[in-house]
Amino acid sequence: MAALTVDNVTVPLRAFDLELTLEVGSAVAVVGPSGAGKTTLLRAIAGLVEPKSGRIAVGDDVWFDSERSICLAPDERRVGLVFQDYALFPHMTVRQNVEYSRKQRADEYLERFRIAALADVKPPGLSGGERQRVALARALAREPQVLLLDEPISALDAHTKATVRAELHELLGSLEIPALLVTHDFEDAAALADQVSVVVDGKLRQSGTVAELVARPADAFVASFTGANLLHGTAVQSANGSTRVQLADGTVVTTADPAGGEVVLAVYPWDITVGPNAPDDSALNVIGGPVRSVAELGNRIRVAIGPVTAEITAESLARLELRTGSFAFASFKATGTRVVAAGSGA
Amino acid sequence: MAALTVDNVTVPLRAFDLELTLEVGSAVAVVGPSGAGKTTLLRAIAGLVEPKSGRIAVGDDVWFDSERSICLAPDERRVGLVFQDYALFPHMTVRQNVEYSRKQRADEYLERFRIAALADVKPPGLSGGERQRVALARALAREPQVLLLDEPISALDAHTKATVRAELHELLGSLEIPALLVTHDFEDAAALADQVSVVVDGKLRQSGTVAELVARPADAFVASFTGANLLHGTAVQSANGSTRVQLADGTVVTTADPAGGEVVLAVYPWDITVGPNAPDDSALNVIGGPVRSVAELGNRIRVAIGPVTAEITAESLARLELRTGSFAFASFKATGTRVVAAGSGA
Amino acid sequence: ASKAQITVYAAASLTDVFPKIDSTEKYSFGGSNTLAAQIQQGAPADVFASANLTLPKQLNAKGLCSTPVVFTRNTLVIVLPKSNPAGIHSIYDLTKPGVKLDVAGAGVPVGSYTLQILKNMNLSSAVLKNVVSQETDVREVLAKVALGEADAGFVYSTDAKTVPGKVVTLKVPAWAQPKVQYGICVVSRSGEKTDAQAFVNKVLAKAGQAKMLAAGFLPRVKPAPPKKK
Amino acid sequence: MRRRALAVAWVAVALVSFAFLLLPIVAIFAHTSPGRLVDQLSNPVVRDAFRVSIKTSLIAQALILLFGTPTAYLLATRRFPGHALAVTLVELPLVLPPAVAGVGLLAAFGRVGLLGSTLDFFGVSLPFTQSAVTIAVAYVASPLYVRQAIAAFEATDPTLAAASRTLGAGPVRTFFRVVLPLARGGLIAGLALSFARGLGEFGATIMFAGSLQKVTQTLPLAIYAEFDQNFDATLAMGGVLVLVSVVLLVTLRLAVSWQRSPSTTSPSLFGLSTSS
Amino acid sequence: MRRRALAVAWVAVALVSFAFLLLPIVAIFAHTSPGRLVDQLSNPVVRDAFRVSIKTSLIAQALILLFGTPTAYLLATRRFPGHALAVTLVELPLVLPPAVAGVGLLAAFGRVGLLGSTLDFFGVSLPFTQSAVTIAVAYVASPLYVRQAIAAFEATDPTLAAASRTLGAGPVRTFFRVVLPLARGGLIAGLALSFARGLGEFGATIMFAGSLQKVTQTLPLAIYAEFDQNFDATLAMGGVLVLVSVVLLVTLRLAVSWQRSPSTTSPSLFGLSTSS
Ligand SMILES: Nc1ncnc2c1ncn2[C@@H]1O[C@H](COP(=O)(O)OP(=O)(O)OP(=O)(O)O)[C@@H](O)[C@H]1O
Ligand SMILES: Nc1ncnc2c1ncn2[C@@H]1O[C@H](COP(=O)(O)OP(=O)(O)OP(=O)(O)O)[C@@H](O)[C@H]1O
Ligand SMILES: [Mg+2]
Ligand SMILES: [Mg+2]
Repeated sequence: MAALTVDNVTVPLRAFDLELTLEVGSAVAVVGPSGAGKTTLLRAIAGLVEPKSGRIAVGDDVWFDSERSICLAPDERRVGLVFQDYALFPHMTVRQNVEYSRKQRADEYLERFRIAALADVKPPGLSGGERQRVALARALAREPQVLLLDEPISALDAHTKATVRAELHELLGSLEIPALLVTHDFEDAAALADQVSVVVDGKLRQSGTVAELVARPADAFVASFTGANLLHGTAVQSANGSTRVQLADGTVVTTADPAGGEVVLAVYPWDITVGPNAPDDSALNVIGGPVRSVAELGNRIRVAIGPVTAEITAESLARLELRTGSFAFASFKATGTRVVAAGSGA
Repeated sequence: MAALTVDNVTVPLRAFDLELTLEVGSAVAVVGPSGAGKTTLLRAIAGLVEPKSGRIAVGDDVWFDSERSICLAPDERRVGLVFQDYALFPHMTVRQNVEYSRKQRADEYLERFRIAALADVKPPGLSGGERQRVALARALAREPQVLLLDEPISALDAHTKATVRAELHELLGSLEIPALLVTHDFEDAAALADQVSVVVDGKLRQSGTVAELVARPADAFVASFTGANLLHGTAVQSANGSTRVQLADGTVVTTADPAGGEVVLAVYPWDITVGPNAPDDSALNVIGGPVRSVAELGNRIRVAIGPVTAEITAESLARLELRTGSFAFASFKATGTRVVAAGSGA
Repeated sequence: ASKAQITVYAAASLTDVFPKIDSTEKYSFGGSNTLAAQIQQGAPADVFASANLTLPKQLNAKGLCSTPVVFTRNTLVIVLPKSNPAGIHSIYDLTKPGVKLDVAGAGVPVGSYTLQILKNMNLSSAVLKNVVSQETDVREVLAKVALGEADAGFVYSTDAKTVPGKVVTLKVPAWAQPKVQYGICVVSRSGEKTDAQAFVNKVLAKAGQAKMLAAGFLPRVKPAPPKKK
Repeated sequence: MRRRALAVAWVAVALVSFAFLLLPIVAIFAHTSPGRLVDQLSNPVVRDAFRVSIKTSLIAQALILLFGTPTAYLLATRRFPGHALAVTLVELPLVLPPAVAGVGLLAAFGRVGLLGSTLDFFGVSLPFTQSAVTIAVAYVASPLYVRQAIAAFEATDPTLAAASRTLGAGPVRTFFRVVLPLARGGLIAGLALSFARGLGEFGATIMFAGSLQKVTQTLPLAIYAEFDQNFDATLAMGGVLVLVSVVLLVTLRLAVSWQRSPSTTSPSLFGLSTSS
Repeated sequence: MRRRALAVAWVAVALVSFAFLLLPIVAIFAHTSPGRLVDQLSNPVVRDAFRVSIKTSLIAQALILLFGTPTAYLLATRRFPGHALAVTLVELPLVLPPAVAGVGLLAAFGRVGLLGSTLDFFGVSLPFTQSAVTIAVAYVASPLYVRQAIAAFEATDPTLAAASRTLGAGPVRTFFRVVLPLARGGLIAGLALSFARGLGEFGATIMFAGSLQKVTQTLPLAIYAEFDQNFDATLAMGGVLVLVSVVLLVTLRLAVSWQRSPSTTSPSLFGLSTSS
C-alpha cells in the first residue's frame, strides 16, 4: 500500500509552530498533551489547514508541496478523516451519512460496521460507540488512500472503551491503507498502533514502538507519559561509576546511568517492589515511609510511598497487609532507573 | 464526622426515575454509565434539583424531607460541590473565586492547593489540573459538611490524570467530612474511594469495596465495568455438579457455579494464562485460536484470543513470542469463571 | 380615445372631492408643501393641485410646472369634538389656559392661513401658547379633533363637512379670513401633458366646479395678484 | 419570608411590562369588532394598500434573500481586513432612523441625487415609484435577516463543513447539503423578522416613495393616511397587521426553537430549578 | 478554474450589497459639507429636536432597562405554561408597524382610549405630551433590548449560577455577582440597539404624541417636517443621526465581540480555512 509522507510540514499556530516529518506505513499513533498540535496535523494532511511549507504525499500522489506550490483542496484528496467528535451530519440518517461520499456499496459498509439496523436513525439518537462506527463507515465508504483518526475513542464511556478499542484494533489490522491515529492517551496508542510518535508543542519528541519508548524514554515527559515515576534531584558521580542522586526530600537514589547536576530519574511502578522492612541489598534503592495511598485496579495494586508509586499484585498486598498509613519500604534496582532529560515533564 | 444520608430519594428524569438510598460515611464513589443519573444525584443533594420524595440529611441537619416538606435552598445547605467542568467563575480571578463563599482564610486554601501563585489569574488561563485545584479550594473554603465531586478527573489529560488522582486521593483521606465522588471510570473509583456504588438507569446495581465487586459482580454490567471478559452462552448442568456453557462460536466452557439456560460468564483477564499449546488439565477451560490483538500497557500485555482477552506479563510475551495472527491457547480455571445475571451488559 | 391614467398630487383638503370629479385617476393627497417638495425631488406627478398659489408659483418659477390657475377658494373654521371638552364657544375661548389646540405646521398652507387669522385678530401670542401639535396636513388636525384627543383645531370648512356628527364647527369672523386660493398646474416632467391638461380643464369646467361647490368650496374668481407672505 | 417577597416583586415587574405591551393591542381589538375588521378588508383603500404591501415586501425579501445570504455567509466564515467594518456596515440600517434612510435614499437615487443624473440618462426615475418602496423596504429590513443569517452560519459547526469537504464534496455541494440545512432554522427566523420589519416600514417609504394609493401606499402609510379619514379603517388595518405580525412571530418562534436544542436546565435563582 | 469563478461571483454579490447599503450614507454627506452640518446644529429646529430626542430616549431606555431586565431574566430562566406566548408578546412590538403601535397607544392611553377616563380621573392626559413620546419610544424599542437580554441570559452557563448558590450566595447576590457580569456584553449590545431604534422612532410618535417643536418634535419628526422647508437642514439632521447611529453600532460591536469568545476556525468552503 502507498505510504503517507509528511515531509517537514510547518503550520504556524497560536503559541508555537507545528513542525513535523512523518512516514506512515501501517498504523501509526501520534500521542501528545492537549494542544500539542495533533489535530492540526490531521487537518493539514486532509487539506483543511494550509501549511506554511513542506510536502505531503501519498505514494506518488502529491497533495501539498510548497516548493511546487501544489495544494489540493480537501475534496481533491482521497482521505478518510474521523473527527474528534465524529462530526456526523445531524440532519441526515446514518445511511445518508454513509452514502454522502458515494451512493454505491453503502450497504456493504453498513453491514461491515454492524449499523445496517440503524440505517434510518439520525445521529443524535446514537450511542457513542455507534456514532464512532458510523463515522468510520462514512470515512471508509469514500475508499480513501489514507485513514486519519482524531482521538477515536476518547469520546467514549470508560466501559465501552475496551470493546471499541478491540474492534478498532482489528479494523486497523485488516485495512490495506496507512492509518494515522491521534490520541492523548498512551494506553490507546499502545493498544492500537505498532508505532508511536510523541508530539509536544508541535515538535516530535520521540518515535518508536511502545516497548522502545518504555525502555528508553527520551525525556521526562515521555517517561511520565508512559507511566513512570519521576524523581527530581541533583546527581553526583560516585567512585564506583554509578551515579548518586539526592532528591528534594533528602533521600539518595543510585542509578547506573552516568549523569551530573539537576537530573530527573524515571522508575516504572512495576519495577518497584514493596516490603514491610528494608531489604539489605546494596544494589537496591530503598525508600521507606508511610503508605500514602493504596489503589486497586483489577488485580494490580498501586501503592504510593514517599515520592514513588509501586505496582504490586493483589496477592502480595494481601500478604503484606498494607493500608494507607502503615509503614513500608519501596525498593528498586539501580539498573531499573533511567536518567532522562528534564524536558517539560508533568 | 456527620454522615450523609440519602434515604430513598426519587427524582423523575427524562428516561427513568432516579431512586437511591445511600449512606456516605467517608469517601464513597458512585460509578455508572453516562446518563445513569450520577450528576442528578449530586444536584439533588446540593439542592439544585428538588426530588419528588425521600429524605436527605447530614447528621441531624435535615436538608430535604418530602414528608415534613422540608427543602432547604442550595445556599442554605453547607455543601461543597465540584462540578463536572469545575464551573469556575470566568470573570473572577482565582482569589475571587476562592473568596466567593467567605473572605476569611482564603489565603490558607490558596496555599493548601498550591494556587497562591495563580491568585490573580482568571480561569480561562488555567490548565485542567489547576482548574480542578481551584474548584476544590473554592468548594472547601465554604467549609462544607459534605463534599460532592462530579467526575473530578475525567476532564483532565490522560497524562495529568495520574498525578491529580494521587493528590485527590490524599485530600479525600485527610478530609474530616463525608465525600461523594461521581465517575464513570471504574479505575478512578477504585483509586479514590473505599466504597463503590454502581448506578445504572438511576438504580443502585451493586455496592461494596472494589475487591468485593471484582470478586462477586452482581451482574454482567458490573462485571464488564470492572474489566471482565463476558462470555454469552447456554448453560447445561453436567453430571459432576459443574456447569457446561456452550458459547455462540461452539466452544464449551466449564464453570463451577450452578446455572441453566441463557447465561453470561465473567472471566477476568488476569485469571487467564496464554500458552503456545493446550495444557492437558481437565480443570482448565482452553480456548485456542489466532491472536486477534496484542496490546502493551506498560509491563502488562493484553492478548485477545477468540472471545476472550488475557492479561500477561511482558516476560511471558517475550517467552511466547506472540504476535497478532500467531496461534495460541488461552486457558482459565473453571473456578475462575463466574456466572452473572445477564443485566444490561456492555 | 385611449386616455392614460394620470397621477394627481392634491392638497389633503381635496381628498373627498377630487375622486368625485374624476375617479379614474391616481391621487396622492397630503400637505401641499410635502407634495411640492416631492415633485421637486422628481415625483412622477402629472398634476399638482395646491391649497395655495404660492407653492405652484414657486414650482413654476423653477420651471417644474406650468403657470398655475386658481380653481377654487375656501375658508377656515374651528372644529371641536362633539363633546367639546374644553367648553369652547368662540375663537376667543382658544386663549383659555389648558386648551389643547391642534394646528397644521407653518409650512402647510392651512397652517400659514391659521397664523394669518390669529394675526389678523391679534390673538397670536395668546392662542399659540395652547398649540399642542403641528400636523403635517389639514386632515391630521381634523382627525385629532374628531378623535377627541385635541380640544380644537383650525381646518377648512370643507374638511369639517367630511366628518359630520363627529365635530362641531365654530365660524371664524369673515373679516379675519385669509385669502384662501387653490392653484392647479401641470407638472413639466409629466409624460401625459395632454391628459393632465384635460384633467385640469375638467376641474375648471362646469361639472367640476359644481362638484366643488357641492363639497362646500367657494366659486373661483379671477386669479388674484401674488400676495406677499 | 424575604425571598418570597423578592420573587413576588420580580414577577410583579414582569407582569407590569406584559400589561404595558399587551394593552395597545387589546385596545385595537376592543375598538374593532371582528365584523368591522372583515368589512374593512373590502374597503378599497385597505385592499390596495394590502396588495402594495405584500407585493413590495415579497420582492424586497426575495432580494434580501438573494443578496443577503451569500454576504452573511462570507461575513460569518471569512476573516479579512475590514471585516468588523463590513459587519458594522451591514447592520447600519438597523440603527439608522428610517426617515434618515429615506433622506439618504433620496440623496442617492433621487432626481437631484448622486446617481440621479445617471439613472435619468437610462430613463429610470426611482423616487415615488413602487420600486422605491421595494428599495426602501429592502434597505431598512435587510439587517434583521443578515444579522440572523450571520449568527446562524456562525453557529453551524465548522467541522461539519470540513467533514463534507474531506468526503469529497465541493464548496457548492457542501453549502447546499450541509451548511444551509443546518442554518435553516436561523435563516427562516431572520427572514420572518425582516419580513415583519419590512411590512411595518414607514419613515423611509414616505420619504423616498411618498404615499400614492395603488402604487406606493403601503399598509402603514394607508393607516397614517386613513387615520384622518376614518379611524375604524385604521384600527381594522391595525388589527390585520397585528394578526399578520403574530403569525410571523410564531413562525419565527417555531423556526428558532426548531433549530435550538431542547431547553437546558435553568440557573436556579429562586430556590430550585424546575426541570421541564 | 470553475471554483475561482464561483468565489469571485460570490464576492461580487457581497460587494453589490455593500455598495447598496453604503451609497445613501455617502450621499447624505456628499450633499452636506461638514461646515453646513455644523451650521445646521445651530439651527433652532435641529437643536430643539435633538434635545427632545435625547431626553425622551434616555428616559425610555432607563425604563426599558428597569423593566426589561427582570422580565428578560424570568423568560430566559423559567419555563412556565404560556412561556412561549409571553416571549411572543414581548417581541410583538418588534414586528408591529410603528403606525399601528401609535394607533394602539392612542386607543389604549388616548383621551377616548381604554384607560383614557381612568387617566383623566387622575388628571393625567398623555397624548401630545413628552411622556407620550417616551412611551411610544419605549414601546417600539423595548423588544430589541429584551430579546438580546433573553439571549444573553440564556447564554450564561446555568451551572455557574448553580455554583454560586451552592457557595452560599442567595438569589440576589448570585444575580448581581455572577449572572449580570456574564450577560453584560449582551445587555449592552441590546441596549445600544434599542437606543438606536428609539432614536429613529417616527410612526408611533407622530400618531400618539404629535409633533410640536421643543416638546414632542423628535429628530425624525423634524426631518420629516423640515423636508419640504429646507432640504439642507434635513440632510444635516440626517448626517447627525448617521454619526450617532455609527457610534451606537460600534458600541454594539465592541460589546458583543467583548462577550463572544475569539473567532473559531471557519468552515472551509473555498479551498482552505484561513486561521485568523
Ligand atoms: N485556527 C487556529 N489558529 C491558530 N492556532 C490554533 C488554531 N486552532 C488551534 N490552534 C492552536 O494550536 C494548538 C494545537 O491545537 P490542536 O487542536 O491541534 O491540539 P491537539 O493536540 O489536537 O489538542 P487536543 O488533544 O486537545 O485535541 C493549540 O495551542 C491551539 O490553541
Ligand atoms: N433537567 C432534566 N430533566 C429531565 N431529565 C434530565 C435532566 N437533566 C438530565 N436528564 C436526564 O437524566 C439522566 C441522567 O442525567 P445525568 O446528567 O445525571 O447523568 P450522568 O450519570 O451524570 O451522566 P454523565 O456520566 O454523562 O455525566 C439522563 O438520561 C438525562 O437525559
Ligand atoms: Mg485535537
Ligand atoms: Mg454527569
